[in-house]
Amino acid sequence: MTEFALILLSAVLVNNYVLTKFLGICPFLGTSSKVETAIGMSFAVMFVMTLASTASWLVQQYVLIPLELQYLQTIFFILIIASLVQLIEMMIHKTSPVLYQALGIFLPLITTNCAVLGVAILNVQQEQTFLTSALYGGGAAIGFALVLILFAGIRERIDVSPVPAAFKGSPLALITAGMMSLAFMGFSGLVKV
Amino acid sequence: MPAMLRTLARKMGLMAHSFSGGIHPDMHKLSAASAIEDVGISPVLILPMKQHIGSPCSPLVSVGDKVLRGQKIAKSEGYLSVPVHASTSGRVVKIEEHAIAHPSGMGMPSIFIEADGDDLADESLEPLTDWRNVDPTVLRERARMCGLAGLGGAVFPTFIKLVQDKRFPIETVILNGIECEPYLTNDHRLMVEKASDILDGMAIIMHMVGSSSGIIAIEDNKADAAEAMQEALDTKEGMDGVQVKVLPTRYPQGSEKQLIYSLTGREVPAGKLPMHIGVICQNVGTTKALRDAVMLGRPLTERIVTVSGDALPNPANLRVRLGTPIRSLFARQGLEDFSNIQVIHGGPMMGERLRHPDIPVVKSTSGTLALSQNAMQSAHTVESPCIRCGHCSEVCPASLVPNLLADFCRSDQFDKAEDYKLFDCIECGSCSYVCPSNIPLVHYFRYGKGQIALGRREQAFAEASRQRSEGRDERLAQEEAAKAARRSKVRKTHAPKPAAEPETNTLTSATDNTPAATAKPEEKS
Amino acid sequence: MTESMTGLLYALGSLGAFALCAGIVLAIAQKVFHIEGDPMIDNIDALLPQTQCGQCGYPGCKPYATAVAGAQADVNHCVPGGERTMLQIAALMGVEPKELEEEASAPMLAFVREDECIGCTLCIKACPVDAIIGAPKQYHTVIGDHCTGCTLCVEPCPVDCIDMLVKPELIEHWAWPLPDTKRSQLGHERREQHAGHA
Amino acid sequence: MSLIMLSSPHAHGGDSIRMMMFTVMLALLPAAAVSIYLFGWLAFLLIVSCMLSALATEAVCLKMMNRPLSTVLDNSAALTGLFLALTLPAATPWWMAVLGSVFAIVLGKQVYGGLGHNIFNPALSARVILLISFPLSMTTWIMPMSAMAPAIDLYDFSICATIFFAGTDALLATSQLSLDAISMASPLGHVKTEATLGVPVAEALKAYDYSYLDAFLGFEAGSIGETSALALLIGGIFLLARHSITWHIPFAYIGTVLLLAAIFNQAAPDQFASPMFHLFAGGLILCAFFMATDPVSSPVTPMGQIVFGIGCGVLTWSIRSFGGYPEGAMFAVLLMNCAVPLIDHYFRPRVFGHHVDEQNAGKKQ
Repeated sequence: MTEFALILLSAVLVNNYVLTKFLGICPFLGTSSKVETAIGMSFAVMFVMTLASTASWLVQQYVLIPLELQYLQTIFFILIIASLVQLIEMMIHKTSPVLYQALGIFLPLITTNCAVLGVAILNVQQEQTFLTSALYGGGAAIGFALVLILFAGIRERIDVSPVPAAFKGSPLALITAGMMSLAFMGFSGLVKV
Repeated sequence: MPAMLRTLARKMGLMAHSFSGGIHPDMHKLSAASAIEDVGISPVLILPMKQHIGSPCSPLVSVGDKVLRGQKIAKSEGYLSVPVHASTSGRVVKIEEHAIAHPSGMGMPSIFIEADGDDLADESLEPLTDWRNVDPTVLRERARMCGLAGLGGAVFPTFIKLVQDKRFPIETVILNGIECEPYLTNDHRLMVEKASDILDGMAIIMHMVGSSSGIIAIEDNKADAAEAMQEALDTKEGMDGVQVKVLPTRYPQGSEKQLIYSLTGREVPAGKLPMHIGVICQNVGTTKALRDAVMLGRPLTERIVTVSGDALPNPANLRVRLGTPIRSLFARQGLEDFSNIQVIHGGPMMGERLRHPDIPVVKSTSGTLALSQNAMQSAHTVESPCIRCGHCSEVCPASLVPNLLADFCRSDQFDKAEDYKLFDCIECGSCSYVCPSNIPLVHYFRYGKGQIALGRREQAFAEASRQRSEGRDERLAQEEAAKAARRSKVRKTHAPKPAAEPETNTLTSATDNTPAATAKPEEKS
Repeated sequence: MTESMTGLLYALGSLGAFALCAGIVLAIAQKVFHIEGDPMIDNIDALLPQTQCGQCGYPGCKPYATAVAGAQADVNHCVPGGERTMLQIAALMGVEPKELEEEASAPMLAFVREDECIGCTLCIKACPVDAIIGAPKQYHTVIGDHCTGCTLCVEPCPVDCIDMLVKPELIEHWAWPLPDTKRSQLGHERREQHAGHA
Repeated sequence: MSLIMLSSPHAHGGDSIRMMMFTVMLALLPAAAVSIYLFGWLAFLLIVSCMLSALATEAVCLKMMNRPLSTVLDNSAALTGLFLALTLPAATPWWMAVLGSVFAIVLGKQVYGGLGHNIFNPALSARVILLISFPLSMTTWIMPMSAMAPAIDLYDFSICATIFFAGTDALLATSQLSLDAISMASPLGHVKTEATLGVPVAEALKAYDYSYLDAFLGFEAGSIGETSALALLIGGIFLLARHSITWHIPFAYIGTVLLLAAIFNQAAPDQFASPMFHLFAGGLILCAFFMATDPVSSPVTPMGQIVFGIGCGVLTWSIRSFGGYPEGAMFAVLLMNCAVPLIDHYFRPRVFGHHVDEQNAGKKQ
């Protein structure tokens, strides 16, 4: 039980994919201009990440290893992720056209989101069990969602500030992300997994 | 958490109810000791066509007409409205637009009456001295006919509140003698000098709404008023259910919903009226005016006005006929030169700054102030950035978060402003008062409210236009189909027909076929 | 040779089979999450002022909304809507706001000079919102509360008896402007007044 | 007649930003005085250089952005400088102090649009940047003058000037001293190091010769302004009395740390330090009363402030007890700073007149 909690904590805070591994920066910057959009994106990523990490584990264990096709790992994983993204895209388009519009290009781009593929591949590399890989994927997704939503809150505030012209938009977003990353360094060593 | 503690303390009886927030501004009650003086009748009285909240009136008299004091000279249009009466006898000299106390500086159609000096009264309304045996609905009509509106400053038509509704039985009548605005002392003096009349008015209100208990609320900086009211209460018959309650001084205690909470511990739900929780609240001045309307048959033609301010030599409380130019009141109290003077209509916290003193006293004129340039300047210095100190949320009597609201208004994020309950702001000004950055928060809120109202009007208009346009498209399509059908019939029978018919159709249907055209005329207003 | 061939076959076969499964799942999902029409059109149409003036180059508000939703038109063509409408549409569509091409004029009202009107009904037919009433050979009148100020009635009038007037501002509709952080303060006002006197 | 709109109210209470900032500086006086008593000229030089460089940076930034220079004197930049100085170790060389001040003003504040718009506490962000960039310098604690036998005389200006301008190494090179002789571990650092070796907390503290009284008075190693709990508490109470801050953040923050420490200390005294140790150690009191209450980077609403304080408390205690860094207070405040916009949004007070139906129904009976 403690082990599971630690895995989760590690994935969410200590080894946060965005702020300590610097993966998935593109959607992190792209979909964080509004909290609502960020929450929508978070759910999309959570869905894809969790399912992708479990599905890829299954594929790895029951298809690739028996057939000795590990070298096809990346292609298979991308296939899984791409299908999942297609699925969530249809779901969002149906349920919330406004969110669909707001996420725009970043929704299909989850496919090539290195964080998602990263989780799937790291899971396999770390030789996780089915349960821990699901947990790890979920934790990473929660961590992504956490910082994305926090960051969106911050950016909404920055948007109404008289930021010097040279720093408007991405420059200040990057500086802020850097500061957040510094703050997250405080978690280093918190969980030794 | 603090709210929880407070509720707990209250339940244990450790603490009286008290609205949250509030401030303790310098009260400057300069005229608290000066007795009410009558200023007489100004040679020309200017009566704007709207002196209340609601729809404006339309004139009943024309230029040259002779009028009597108390004669109805403008009739109310619509339910939420009360008529305007001549405040002395004389002749109507002109009816045209005149400046009023409005921040836009826009004028209002007004009736100008040249006083003849005789001050003859219109005595068509008979006094109802035996009002206890008069049906409340008759008294209510009397309140409307006499043009009564809340004299505390909000000028909400009084008769609307004075109603018996079986769904909402009134338990408590609250007499608002709080007068929490700095400088103003008109209610204070009225309570000291006319306590008995005010109690009569209160008895009438209690009779009208069918309630037997009442509270007279006075702040503790007006001990003499509380004493006078208590004394009058002790000698009055049939007022057993009424008590005087002295509350600790705090702005904005006089605000209706805050006062009700302080006295009863109950909140008037947002968007509801006090009567929905069994309470009604009337200002002491209004109550006295109601008594005069009922017992003397006298419409509202005068009120008490506090003339004060740090730049005024002789602050005073004056009994003034409605329509008297404010400039003449200042002149009477020794102020002629208005350079370097800022004139305020009302109190310093919620009053409007006037561009010039050539504005008539109206029903809402509880006071008028001449503030020195320095006093004004300290309140309106250059705005600094918000440092989010949170003092504004601490003092907000509505528990809003003013600094965030102001951010949203400033950046035109009106959806968010509404989500943060912008419309629950009572514009009391406490937030601006305490702001260390001198941010004109109330100004931002007014901007936001105005823009939202504008947006809603535009949206309603666009919706109506869309319906009209769709109705038209549909009609044209039908006509087109009908025409085509006829044409094919014509082709079949080879008998040409005159095609004039559809033309006339268009014209009559222009108004008939469009449900939106007639269904929603008020949406635009 | 054969071993690598079987390996290749396995690889291709499994990949193909997997892709087929994914394809079937997605095809089913496509059916389940099928959407009729484009809900964005109505969302955009709701933001437009419904003047039906055609200044955007489309025959009315709905056609323009359709064009914007289909990404065939820019968000900045609605003249009467002004900047506010443009920003709202841009936010809804998730695109960058664009400069307006034309400044919106003050809200206008059409007014028929009745003594010159010959009762030809041409303006009535032109009005997109049925805001003009009248019958042939009778004076026509504009219902002020319905007129959107689109000016479409001016052109067809053969005797040129329709004026566009600025909509009068009502005191009830007056709204506070933003406090101007640079000018709203009293000190500046005095300084400016003094400058004005000098 | 003028067209300028002035909305009510036409009265003002007279508070100003400058006064509020000045009050906070006044409240920091006791702590600054203790720091000078403990670290002599080193503390003095550090405070002066940080404040001056902060002011200079602020002026340059405003000039570059064409904003009115008058706001340099609103005391906010000076306060940031003072804050930063108080969180630095005594042996910080001048260039690090200046660099820190520049970071604080430029990256912490001005890039966000200046006063009132920063997301993170400027002084703390600069402190963390310095900690990450110069981990050794930022964790080398010079022995204070209150130590039994201070190896160097910090009241001697020339020694301090050498350390400050030429660095500790320059002093060590000229004198016969080693770094170990003039520096000591902070209590938190000592406990953390020992804990990794498996030494129980009580024994570690005994070896350190730890006393609660010394910790309370501030006679221990640490950043120059954070050692004396007493001086900081005097300042904090002054701020509370002057209504510059409210009780919500400091009480929630310290309360949470104490509570967590008490529970875990009861459960496993060998592994977890006592609540009193946590209270007096490191920057907890400085952060709770001065850093976390920085109005710009903390929530506005009382409820939000309590949540913020609790968050800071949990993070501080967790990082101290489990994390890689001995002190978590700075990280905790910065981390919670990230969450402020969301806290502000989700912990708003109940607006008067909303959701009152049950309450009214209850009272009617």
